[in-house]
Parts: sequence; C-alpha cells; structure tokens
Amino acid sequence: MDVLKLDSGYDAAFVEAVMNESGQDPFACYQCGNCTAGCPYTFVYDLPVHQIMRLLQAGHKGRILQSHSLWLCATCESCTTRCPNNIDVARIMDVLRHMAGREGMITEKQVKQFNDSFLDSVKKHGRVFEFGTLVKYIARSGRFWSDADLGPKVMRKGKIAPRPHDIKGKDEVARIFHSVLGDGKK
Amino acid sequence: MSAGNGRELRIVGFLCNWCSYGGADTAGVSRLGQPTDLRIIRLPCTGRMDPLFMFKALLSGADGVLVSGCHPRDCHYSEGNFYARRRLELAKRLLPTLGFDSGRFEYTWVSASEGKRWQQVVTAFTEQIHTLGPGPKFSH
Amino acid sequence: MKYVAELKAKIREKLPELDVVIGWKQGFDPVHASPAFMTTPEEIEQLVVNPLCVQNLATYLPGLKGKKVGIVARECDTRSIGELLQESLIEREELTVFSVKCPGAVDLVKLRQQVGDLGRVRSISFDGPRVTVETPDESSSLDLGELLPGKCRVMAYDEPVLADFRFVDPDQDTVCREEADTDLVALEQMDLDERFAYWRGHLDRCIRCYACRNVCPMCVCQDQCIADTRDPHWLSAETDVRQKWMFQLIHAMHLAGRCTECGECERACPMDIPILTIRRKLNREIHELFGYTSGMDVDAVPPLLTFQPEEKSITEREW
Amino acid sequence: MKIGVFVCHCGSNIAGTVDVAGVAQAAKNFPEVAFATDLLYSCSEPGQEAIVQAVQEHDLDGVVVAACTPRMHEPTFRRAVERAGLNRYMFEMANIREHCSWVGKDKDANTRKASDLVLQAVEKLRFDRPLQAKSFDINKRVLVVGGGVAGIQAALDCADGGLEVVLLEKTSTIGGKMAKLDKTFPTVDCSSCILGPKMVDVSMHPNITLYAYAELESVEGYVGNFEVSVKKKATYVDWDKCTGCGLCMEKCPSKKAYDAFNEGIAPTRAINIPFPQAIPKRAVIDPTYCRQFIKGKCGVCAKVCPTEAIDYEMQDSFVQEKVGAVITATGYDLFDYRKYGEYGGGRYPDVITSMQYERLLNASGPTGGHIQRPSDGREPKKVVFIQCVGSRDKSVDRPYCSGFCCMYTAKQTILTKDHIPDSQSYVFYMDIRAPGKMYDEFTRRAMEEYGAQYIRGRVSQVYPYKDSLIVRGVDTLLGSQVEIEADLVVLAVGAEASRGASELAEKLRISYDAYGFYMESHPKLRPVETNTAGVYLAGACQGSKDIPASVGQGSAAAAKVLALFSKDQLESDPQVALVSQARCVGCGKCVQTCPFGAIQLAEDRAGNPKAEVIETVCQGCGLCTVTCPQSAIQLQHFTDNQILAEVNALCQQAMEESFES
Amino acid sequence: MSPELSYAYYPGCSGLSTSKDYEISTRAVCRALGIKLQEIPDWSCCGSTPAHTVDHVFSAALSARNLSLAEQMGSDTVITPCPSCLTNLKVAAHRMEQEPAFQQEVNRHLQEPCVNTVQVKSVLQALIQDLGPEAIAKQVEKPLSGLKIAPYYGCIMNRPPEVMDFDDPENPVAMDEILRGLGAEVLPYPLKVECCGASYGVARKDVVMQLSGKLLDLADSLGADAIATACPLCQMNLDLRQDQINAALKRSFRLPVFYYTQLMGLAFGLEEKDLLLNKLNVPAGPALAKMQQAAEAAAEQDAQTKEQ
Repeated sequence: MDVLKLDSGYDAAFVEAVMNESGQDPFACYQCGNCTAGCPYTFVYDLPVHQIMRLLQAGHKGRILQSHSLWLCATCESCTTRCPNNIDVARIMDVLRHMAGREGMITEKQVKQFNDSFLDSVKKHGRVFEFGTLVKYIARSGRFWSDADLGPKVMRKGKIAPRPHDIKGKDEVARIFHSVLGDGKK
Repeated sequence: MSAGNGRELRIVGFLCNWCSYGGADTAGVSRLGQPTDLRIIRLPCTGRMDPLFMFKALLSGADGVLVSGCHPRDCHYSEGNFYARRRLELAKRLLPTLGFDSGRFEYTWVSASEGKRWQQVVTAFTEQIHTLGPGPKFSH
Repeated sequence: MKYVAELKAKIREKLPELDVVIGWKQGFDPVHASPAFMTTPEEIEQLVVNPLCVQNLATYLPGLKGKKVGIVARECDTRSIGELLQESLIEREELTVFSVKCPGAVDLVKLRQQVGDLGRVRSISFDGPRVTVETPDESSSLDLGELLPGKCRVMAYDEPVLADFRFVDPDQDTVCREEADTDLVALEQMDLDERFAYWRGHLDRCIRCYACRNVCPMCVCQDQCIADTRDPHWLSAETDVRQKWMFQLIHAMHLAGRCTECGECERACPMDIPILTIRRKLNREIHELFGYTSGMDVDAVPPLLTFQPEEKSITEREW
Repeated sequence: MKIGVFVCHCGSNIAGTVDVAGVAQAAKNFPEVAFATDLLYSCSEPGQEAIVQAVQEHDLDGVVVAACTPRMHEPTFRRAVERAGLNRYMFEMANIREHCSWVGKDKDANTRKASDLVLQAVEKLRFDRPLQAKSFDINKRVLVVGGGVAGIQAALDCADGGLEVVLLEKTSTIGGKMAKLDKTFPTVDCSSCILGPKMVDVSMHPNITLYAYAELESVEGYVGNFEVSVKKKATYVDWDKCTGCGLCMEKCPSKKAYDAFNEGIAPTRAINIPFPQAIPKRAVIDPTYCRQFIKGKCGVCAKVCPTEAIDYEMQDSFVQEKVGAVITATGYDLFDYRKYGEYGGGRYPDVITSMQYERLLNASGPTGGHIQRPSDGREPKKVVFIQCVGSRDKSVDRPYCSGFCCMYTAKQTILTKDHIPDSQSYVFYMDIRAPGKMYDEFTRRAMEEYGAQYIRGRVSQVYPYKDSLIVRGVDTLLGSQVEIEADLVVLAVGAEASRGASELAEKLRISYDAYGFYMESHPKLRPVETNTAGVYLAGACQGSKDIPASVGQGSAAAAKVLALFSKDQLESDPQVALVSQARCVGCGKCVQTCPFGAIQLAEDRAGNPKAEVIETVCQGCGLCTVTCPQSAIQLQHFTDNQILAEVNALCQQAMEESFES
Repeated sequence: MSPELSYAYYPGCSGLSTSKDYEISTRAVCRALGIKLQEIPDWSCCGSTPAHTVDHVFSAALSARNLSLAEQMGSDTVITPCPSCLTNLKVAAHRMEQEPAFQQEVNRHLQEPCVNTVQVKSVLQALIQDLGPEAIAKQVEKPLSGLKIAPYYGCIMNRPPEVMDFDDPENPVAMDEILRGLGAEVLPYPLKVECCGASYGVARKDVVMQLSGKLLDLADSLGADAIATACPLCQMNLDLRQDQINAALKRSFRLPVFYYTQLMGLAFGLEEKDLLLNKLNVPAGPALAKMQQAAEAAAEQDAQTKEQ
C-alpha cells in the first residue's frame, strides 16, 4: 500500500467542498467505527465507511473518489442514525458520490447505468416505467440479464406494467432535468 | 476579530458575578475567540441591574447593551434574576418608542460552565449591533 | 353640578372628625380652579366642582400622612388613591373619600387654541356637553368633548376604585371615553429615526423645572429625588438633552407599573412636552406582560415588586 | 486620591496579545492615577511585593491590578494591599486576560480594550470606600447530604474532628453505589469488606445523627447559620421499634416488588430490607406493591412483626436542623440503557447493565454470586462487554467520558474468568482510559492473564438469534465488521448526574453544569468548594468519579469544614447594602423584595419609618438598590455611583469618537 | 367513526406496476376505514434513490413538484404508502425548511413554486396516529389468529429520525400494533430496520442475496409463517427473489411476504380483487390454511369448553 503523505497529500479544497456541500463536519468523527459496524454493505465495500471518514479527515480525495463503496451505499441511513457524533454520514456518502460522478470516476458502472436508465425513464414519461428501465439497462450494460428467471413470474402475474404512464406534466419534469443538471448529466 | 467592517462599536455588558462573568471566564480559559467590541461591567447579580443603567449607556454613546445572568431558578441569590427578567423585558419593550431599535439591548442567561454559549452570545450580539450600525447620536 | 350642595352638607357633617378636606375652589381667574384645603365651614362654602377642576388632589395625600384627611375625588383620581393605598403610602383609616361623578375636564391648552389668550376670558359656564365662553369681543359655544385632555380619551371610568360617599347627578353621563391612543398611534407610525428625532426635539425644550415630578401623585421620593443629588450622581447639571432625556426615563421607570395615567405631569409641563405618552406605553406593555392595571386593586402587588418563576408572556431569546 | 495601576504580563498569557507597557503608559493619564507600571507576574511573590512597595513609596490610596479574572486572584491582591496598609476594599481588578487577551487575536484591539478596562476600574475605584467586616457567631454542626462512600467519609472525618454531623440519605440504607459492588478495581478486594466497617462506624459514632429514607426539603440562611428542613419519608414501619429481624420480609405475600438494590434483576418483597449489612437495618414498605395499600387488606407484616412496628397510617414528617456548613455528596445515577434501541436493553433479557452484572457476580446478590443469564438461568460462556454506553456520545447528550467504565469492565472480565474458567470475554472499546495508579497494569492483566479479547470499535447492533445474541460490531484495527454469537451482553453504562441534582442545587443556591453535575469554585484550586460560602462538594455529584477519588474528596470537604469551624466567629462580607437615613422615605419596597429578609423597617428618632439592613444576613445581591426609587439603599462596593462611573468610562470615549466622525 | 380523515395521496410509480397489490390493498383498506384519499393530479416520480445520488437540488425539485401540486389542492397533509417516496418527499421538505436558500434554489427549477406547507406522512403513520389502532381493530371481521408474522419495516421508513420523525428508529412498533390488532401473533423480529439490498437487485444481485437472505433466515428461525412489510422494494426482494436466494444460499425458504395492507384487508374480510394475493410469488395459501386450521381448532375447543 502507498505511503500516504499526510502533509502534502491533504487536499484542503476538497475537504472544504465536502463540508460545504454536505453541511457536515467530518472532524467531529472520532473513528469509533459504528458506521462500519452497522453498514449492511460493508461486505461488498472496498473501503469501509469509517475509513472513508478517516481519509476525508486526512484530505485524501483520490482514494475516496476511486472507491467502489461510494457506489454501493444504498443510503439505508444506519450510519447516520447511529453516529454518536450526530454526523449525517449517509449525506457525506451522497455528496462524495456526486463529486465522483462529476469527475467521471464511476467505479460501479452497472449501478450508475441502472440509475441512469431509471432517470431517463422519468425524464421521458414523468414517472418511471419499470419495464422500459429494465430493457434500457440491459441494453446499456450489455450484460446478460441475470434476472431472466423472474421474467415469466412477473409477466404471468401481471406484476409489471407493460406500458408507460405518461403524465401531462412530463415536459415540466423534463425541464427540471435540464435546468438542474444541464444537458449533460452531472 | 472585530465583527463586521473592522471598526469597533461600543458594547457594554453587565454580567452577574456568579454565572455569566464566570461563563465569560470559562470562554477565556478555553480560548474561545470573540469579537473585541464588548466591555464587561461586573455586577453581583442581575438583580443589581437597574434598567436605567442600560438607558444611561445608550444615551451616553453605547451602541449596544448586553445583560447576562444565571439561568432562571439558578440565581445565587435565589430570586435576583426573576426580578431582573421583568424589569429588563419591560425596558427592552420601551426602546422602540424612544427611537432605539430594541435589538440594541438583549438580556440572556449563561451559566459559569457555558463558555461556548457565552462565545455564541457575544458573537451573535456583536454581529447584531454591527448590522444595526452605530446607535443614534445626539450631535446636531 | 347639582350634587354640590349635598356634597357640601356631607363634608360639613364629617369635618369635625377630620383634620382637613381637600377639594377645589375658584382660582385667580375665571378659567382656573385651584385646590382648596378646607378646615372650616366657611371654606367649605367656596367648594366648586366643574370641568375646570382639573387637579388630581390625590397628589397631596402622601404629604398629609398621619393626618385625618377627606378628599373630593373624581373616578380617575380614586385610581391614584388606590395605588397609594396599595403601596402603603397612605392609610385607609386616615382617609375619607368623597367620590364625585366627574363633570368632565377642560384642557386649557385646547381652550387657548379655540379662544386665544385666556387672560381675555371673562366668564366660562357649563351646561352638559356645551361650554360657553365669554370674552370682551364675543361669546362662543364650544363642545366639551373637544376640550377634553388626552387622558380622558383613552380610558373610561364609570365607577370609583373606592369611595366612602358617592355623589352622582341623576341622568349624569360618563364624559371620559375609551378611544384609540392617538398620540401613541402617531408615534408608532413613525420610523425609528423619526421617533428619535421627535423625542430629541421635544426633550431639548425641557427646562428641568421638575413640575412634572412635583405634581405626580406617585412620586414617593419627596425631597430625595435622585435628580437633585450628587450621591448618587445620576444626572449632571449640564443642559445637554441627554440629561433631560435621562430624567424622563428615570421618572418613567420609577413609575413603571405604578403610574395611574392621571396626566398631571403633562398638564403641569409649561413646555407642553408629551411625556405622558412614555408612561402610557409602559403601562400598555405592563398590561400585556403581566395583565396588570395600576391602582385598580388595593390588594394587588405591583408587577415589578414580584415575579413568576415561569413568565408566560416573556419569550426569551434563543442564541 | 492617589491611585496606582499595575498591569500584569502573566508571562505571555496577556503580554502575547496585549501591549502591556502601552496600557500602563496610557493609565498614567487616567484621573487621579499617581503611579502606573507593568509587572511580569503580579500574583507572584515579587509581583505582590512590588505593589506593596509602590503603595508605600508613592503614598497610594487605592490600587488597580489589570490581570486575570477577579474570581481568581481578587482575594490575593486584597491581602497584598492590606499588607501595604490600605483597606482591602480600596482595590479593583481589570480582567484583561480571560475577557481580553485570551479571547481576542488582534493585538491593537486588545490593547485598546485593556486600556478601557483599566480606565473603567480606575473610575470605579475613585468611588471605593474602606469597608470593615463584622463578626458573627456560627453553628459548628455540618449537614452531609448523601450516604454513599464520599458522604460516609466526609461524615466520619468531620465527626472524628469533633463536629456534630447530620447525615442525610435518600434510600433506606447508607452505602450508595459502592455497597452494590462485588469487588473493586484495581485490587479486586471485596467491596463490602472495606465499606462495611465504615458504615458501622457511622451508625456507632456519637457525633453522627443519621436520617435515612430522608430528603432535604429546604435550606434557609447562610454560611455559619443554615436552617434546614429534612423530610423523613414515610416508611410505614416505626424504626424505633423495628429490629431488622426480617420476619416481615420473609412472610410478605407480595413477591413481585421492584428491587432497586439489586437493579431489578430479581424481584423482592413489598416490605424490604435491601441487604443484610444495611445501615440502618430497618424495613420499609413499598406502597406501590404492598397489598395493604393496593387492595386495602393483607396486614401480614403487621401480624408477624414481633415489635408491632408496622404503621400503615404513617405520614411524611419534617425535622428542622441548624447547621453551619453543608457537604453535598449526592453521587450519580446510571445512564438509562434503554436509550440505545440497537442494543435492545430492556427488550432482550440477556442484555444487562454493568451494575446488574455486578449484582450477578456478588455473593450476596440474588443468584448467590453465580453468573446466570436472566432469560434461562444458563451459565454464559461468551460474554460481550460494550463500553461507552452513554459516555462520549453527543447523540444522547452525554459527550463526556465517565472515567471509570474502562476500569470496572476490565475488573468484570477478570471476575468472569474467575467465576467461569471456560468462559471468554470480549470487550468492545473506543479507547482505554486507565490513568490511575496501577490502573493500566490492571487492564493489561485482564487481557494478558485473563485472556479477555479487546476489540477496538463500537457495536452497532445486538439481536437474539436462536439461543444466542448476535453482536455485530467493527474492529477498526482490522478494518472489518465482526460478529460474536454471545450468551450475555453487558453494557458498560456511564454516569450521569443524580436524579434531582438540579432541584437540590437550586435549594442550596449552587451552580451545576449542562449535565447536572455541580460546579466547583475552581476546577483546580478549589475542587471541593462551591461559589456559595459554606457549601462543599464530595464525590461524583461534581462529576463522575471512582472510589478512591470520591473518598479523597469526602476527606477534603471535611477538612474544609473543619478549617471553617476552627474559628468561633466568621467575618461577614462587608459588601452589603447600606441605607442612607437621610434619603430613605420608609416606603418599604426594599423590605418587600429582599430575598433574605435582611431588611427591616425601624423608626428614626423622629419616629419616621426607615429601612435598616441586618448586615450579617444581607448577602449583597443589590436587588434592594434597584428597587429603591430614591436610591437611598446602596450596595457597598457596587453603588450606583460606581456603576455609573464605569458606564461613563466606557461610553465617554465612544461618544467622543462619534462626534469626531 | 372519528371525523372523516382526508389526505392528498401520492401512490408512487411502483404502485402502478410492480407493487400494484400494495396500491390496490392500500386504497381498499382506507376505503373500508373511511379514509378519503385524493390522488395528487398528474403527480410525477419522486426520483427515488437514483435522483439523490446525482444531485440534491435535482432530487428535491422532483419531490417538490409534487408537494407543490398537493398545496394547490389545498391539502395540508400528503400520505404515501412507499417508504422510498416518503423519504424523498420528507428530505426535500425538511431541507427546504432548514435552509431557505435551498428552497429558493429548488423553486427556481419549478413551474409552480413550493411553499412547503404540507406535511408528509406514510400511510402507516396516518393509520396509527390519526386513526388509531382501536379503530382499525374494530374493523376486523376475520382475525388472523394463529398466524405468526415477522414485521419488517425496511431501512428508511423511520430513519434518520431527525427527518422522518415517526416511531422508534431502531425498534419501530406501529405495524406491530396494527398486526396485533388484526389478531395475528407478532414475533419479536429484531432486524426490523435492516436493509434488504434495496435496488441493487438488478445491478448487484449478490448483495440482495446476502442481505435479504439474512432477513429470511432470521424470520424462519423465529418460526414465522409469513413476513409483513410496508415497502415495495423490500417486498420484491424478499418475495420475488426468494427462489433466487434459495438457489444462491442453498436454502429452501417458503415464506410468503405480505404487504401489511393485504393482511389488514384479509382481516377486514375484503375480497381478493381488493387484496391481489395472487400476485405474491411465494403463495400465501399454506400460511392461510394453517391459520384456518388454528381458527377451527380454537373454535372447536371453545365449543367443548362451553359444553362442559
């Protein structure tokens, strides 16, 4: 593992940006590890949450934004709920994910592709069209559909709507996409 | 670390010896930085705080007046701050009629252990006075 | 007033038990009444009750403590008496209150505005709401309502706070009334700078004669007013407006929760400075904060001499 | 008047951010200042000597020292000016350290401020008058509130020193938390073996009056002369008759009463003596469980009592005591373990508090010292200890370290191994705090000799799974989530202020912090004194403490009381109200508002009513001064003129500046 | 019946599709209880998790559009059955309230600005707090006696507590109370708020296998006949993917996973068209049959005791 330069490696602008965007003070963290202890996703993380918090205190942007963990966090709020120092850890994770997205550091492509497919559907119809999302995701990820076994169950039981529900205000919703995110995705 | 535009305004504080003066000491011992505008007058108790001192200070050129004592029920003399609360609230309410913004005067409670709170109070009040600017003056 | 004869008779009856009875008599000219200190039946004959009898005679009571005193008092005057009793500044058993239904009052400043120089008034007479004023040039008929002092327009008193004997003419109406406090409203419509300028302007005219203080029934300090001493040295002798302003604030704060709004201060002010307004503002706040009106209950405790551990009406600042 | 001004550097504490010499220079131009200089350490011996010399050389009438807070060194400098031949009240302090150099960073602004504060002090001093203290008699009895180990120690030391002691205990026996413990760290000696004899000493001591099952109702008066009212709560048993034989407890049919002494780990009887060594050993009926009270019939205890001590009609009663000093030793309470929902305390029977565990370990506890799971009585093999439950946690408003949990947890792992040799203890910790004598060695022993597994990290969740409790936490040193299938989980609950602490503080007029712990006069130099003269602190009521520290404070508080009572009279503070007979009009408003009844109406020679201050009763709050419209009653040393002079000193300059601009 | 309860109603996208059963049963139960649901006209997607992982203003704007529509209806409370929608709506409202600048920024992107006056609640919260468990219990015609249920709330229904402001964040009890009122035996299920794997079923199926597998295992170990849930995503992971989980973990769970509203409807005696029990992947039949047997056995015993 690389030696971390604690002095020259400290990215003050990054730390400040995280603090501003999240409204949280990462220096209130005393590394008890409760976030990691309770996080259901730790087993798939490359960096446990408390180490992300510690790296944030050390100002190490690179290691944080390259982590897979950011994209695997499901915002289940365990960490936030149990943090003894009242840090909204999930919000920090969210903000770090925004930053990683903006810098094009997307370590879990499939997660991002699924999210994008979901949002594309919302943008187009005003509501999410689950079937369409799925089809698009499969096309986008180019993956073999691992849920092929579910198809018949879902279809037979009529559990998934075959047609989108376009709303009247769908243009208005699309405008929110454009006006907040610009034409390219953030 | 003077708040606002760098020029100090004159803020007079009246603090009871037992709680708030001690709270200001606690803030000092903890090196909790504060704007430098405030000057503190030590009273034994907010019960000693004649609201007329506040008027006197404002008429004499102070831009703000801050009174701070023990939290209600914690008065070293049992009842002093209860009387003070009535007197000071009334005096505060008279200020706008006289042409003074009522924000030029605040009274509050800070205990001897609340150094951090004292820092917050001083900082917020000083900012408030700087927002209001210099008090009305008598030069014609 | 029709009841005057009856009143005189009652005073005559009680005089042997009393050291003095305070009332009004005709003053040095037709428009002024002056206080009368009656100790003999002859002096009782001079007693008058009419809208020119404007003085709040309760002012004299604390100075007569220890004597048996009778007093002729209008409803609003009994409020001052109530406050004095409440503060033990006078004793109830030393006091006999001859309560008269108020015939209304004339603000001489307003009269002057209507008829010009008061020295030219030859006679003035009252008939219900009509006031007839004779000058060498003309006779004018005025509306008493237009001549009422400010204090009679903001609070109405139908009944006295206390009375030993009560005198009311048949079909006599209450003259004072409860209307919006126009002085305060006007003040509140100004912005802060205008208010500051208003007071600076008015108070700059103060000549520090202290008539406002001397006439105030609630000024208990007598000769020990802190305006007149260097120990403590609250006020300097400078003529700076700040000293005058400070004096008014001292007076107002000393009266906070005690002032009965009798308006004597403003009436006595030779410079016509609207100082009652400050006291009325304080009274209004006190009513809002503590639900308290001074002088109305002899057994009450003034709000600044007591407290509640939890003050329901005071919202303290959070930081 | 000739005033001397001394501006202190306090090393670099003040001089670092204030131009001290500049302030002294400016002071030379202040009114009536005849001498001004700066001093390196004004409170040091040479500093004080310099002040004394200057007073004598320059014939000064008054002294201003600009240094730290008067709450620190005012008494020091008063003694110094007295040595120089001045009255000790011809002295003022300007606080240019805590209120200036330590809180402002801009040296110019600080210097201006310091200079203002010196001017303010000078202007106040110009109105200072010599004051003389009065002597008054004192009552050399002491009240100790709280019969835990700190209170016991304080009571015994005072009593041995010849003082009469009134000891008050809220529960029906003294002993406090320590009486519940099995063993004590770091020596692992038996708690009741070392506490028991002291409890007996209390009961046998001729100088100690013990009121158990009693509370402080009210306190009046002041140092040397307190009058306290003690509420003796109804026990429904006449303690003069009760012999503590325990027959009632044996026969009582109500067997589901909450056992506070055993922390609710097992039920007890509605009539109860908490433990065999209780002092006093007397029974108390708990009316919330007693059938006589609930159903109106039963009377078993009354029938079996050999001395007819049962009295269902008993009411609370009150006794008055006069004392000269009070020691509060009200201890602490334990954090409510139910507040961490994720640990399931209160929901899962095998998640218990450390104090409950202590009762399981204790041979006189409900299991006879055998460790058994509350759920099924099984002996646990894997015990998980979770530290910092209610300590160092802002989210439950307990950001402080309780200080003793690391140690008692280590002790409990050792005892666990002693009791169950094939057991394994696991301790989740954040940091180990073991800074006492032999303390760190003790925690190392727990790990090295007793094999306790210490895991650096917190536990996020405990939940039952089949027959066990799954403890899921983190090992931050491994960077990994960890899980233990445990048999028993012990929560190392932290200390919090004793319930009712703030109410008691209000009665005693002492301060407490945001968590309800009592404030000492000075955190280092006056740790057992309060800011209320004659009231002292001992033990955990001032902040979480272990046994040695509590005992030490008990003795320290006793020493303070013995020193206070070493004289027959005390000197009253002459900073009291004084009536100007000439100015007083006898309106009596001051009499009405004085919180101490220190003002009475008397008559002057002419028979006019005049207010009169009883100097030894007046506490110097100044409420009367504000109440008096003619300012006829003035609080000495804080007179209207003095405060006005301070206001003027501070505002004049602002006024001038505003005219300039 | 208490004064009529009426709410603006936000069904959420999945209600039209994968959780149609939740949507239909929610409406049916509310109808039975006299609660009026006024669907927000032309509501749009809240953005769910994908939106807030991109940008907070964006996410809040998608939610705020719906809050604004509810305001225009003149409603003071909007309720939704879906915890994911609930979180997004509540987080948006909470943050707009805390930070006026944030609200301004959000409103900049909306056609009709959101004043932020409506309160957001889950249907569950409305049922328990506004209507009350007694009123629900009163409606029961066929008690779910003998049915052992593991109540599973999902991770975001109550967390973080500062925002959600309802029930205990570690041990919520609202659904327990309702189910108990229906006559069911509610098991002390400790992982009530543990995450099931959320929307990772598609992109990271392995995650869901582990997390949902653990939830099923615990319910099974407690002897549960069924799981009750309040979240479409949780229901889908636990029910639809139960076969996948069995395959991945080599287990053989057969636990039906009901929406709590379906159980309410069942106890109220509503018809299948209002319950859509046939949409469950793991059939409810065996569990319901067991309940039936238990009920009959109880009735028999009851009759015997009466005879005696």
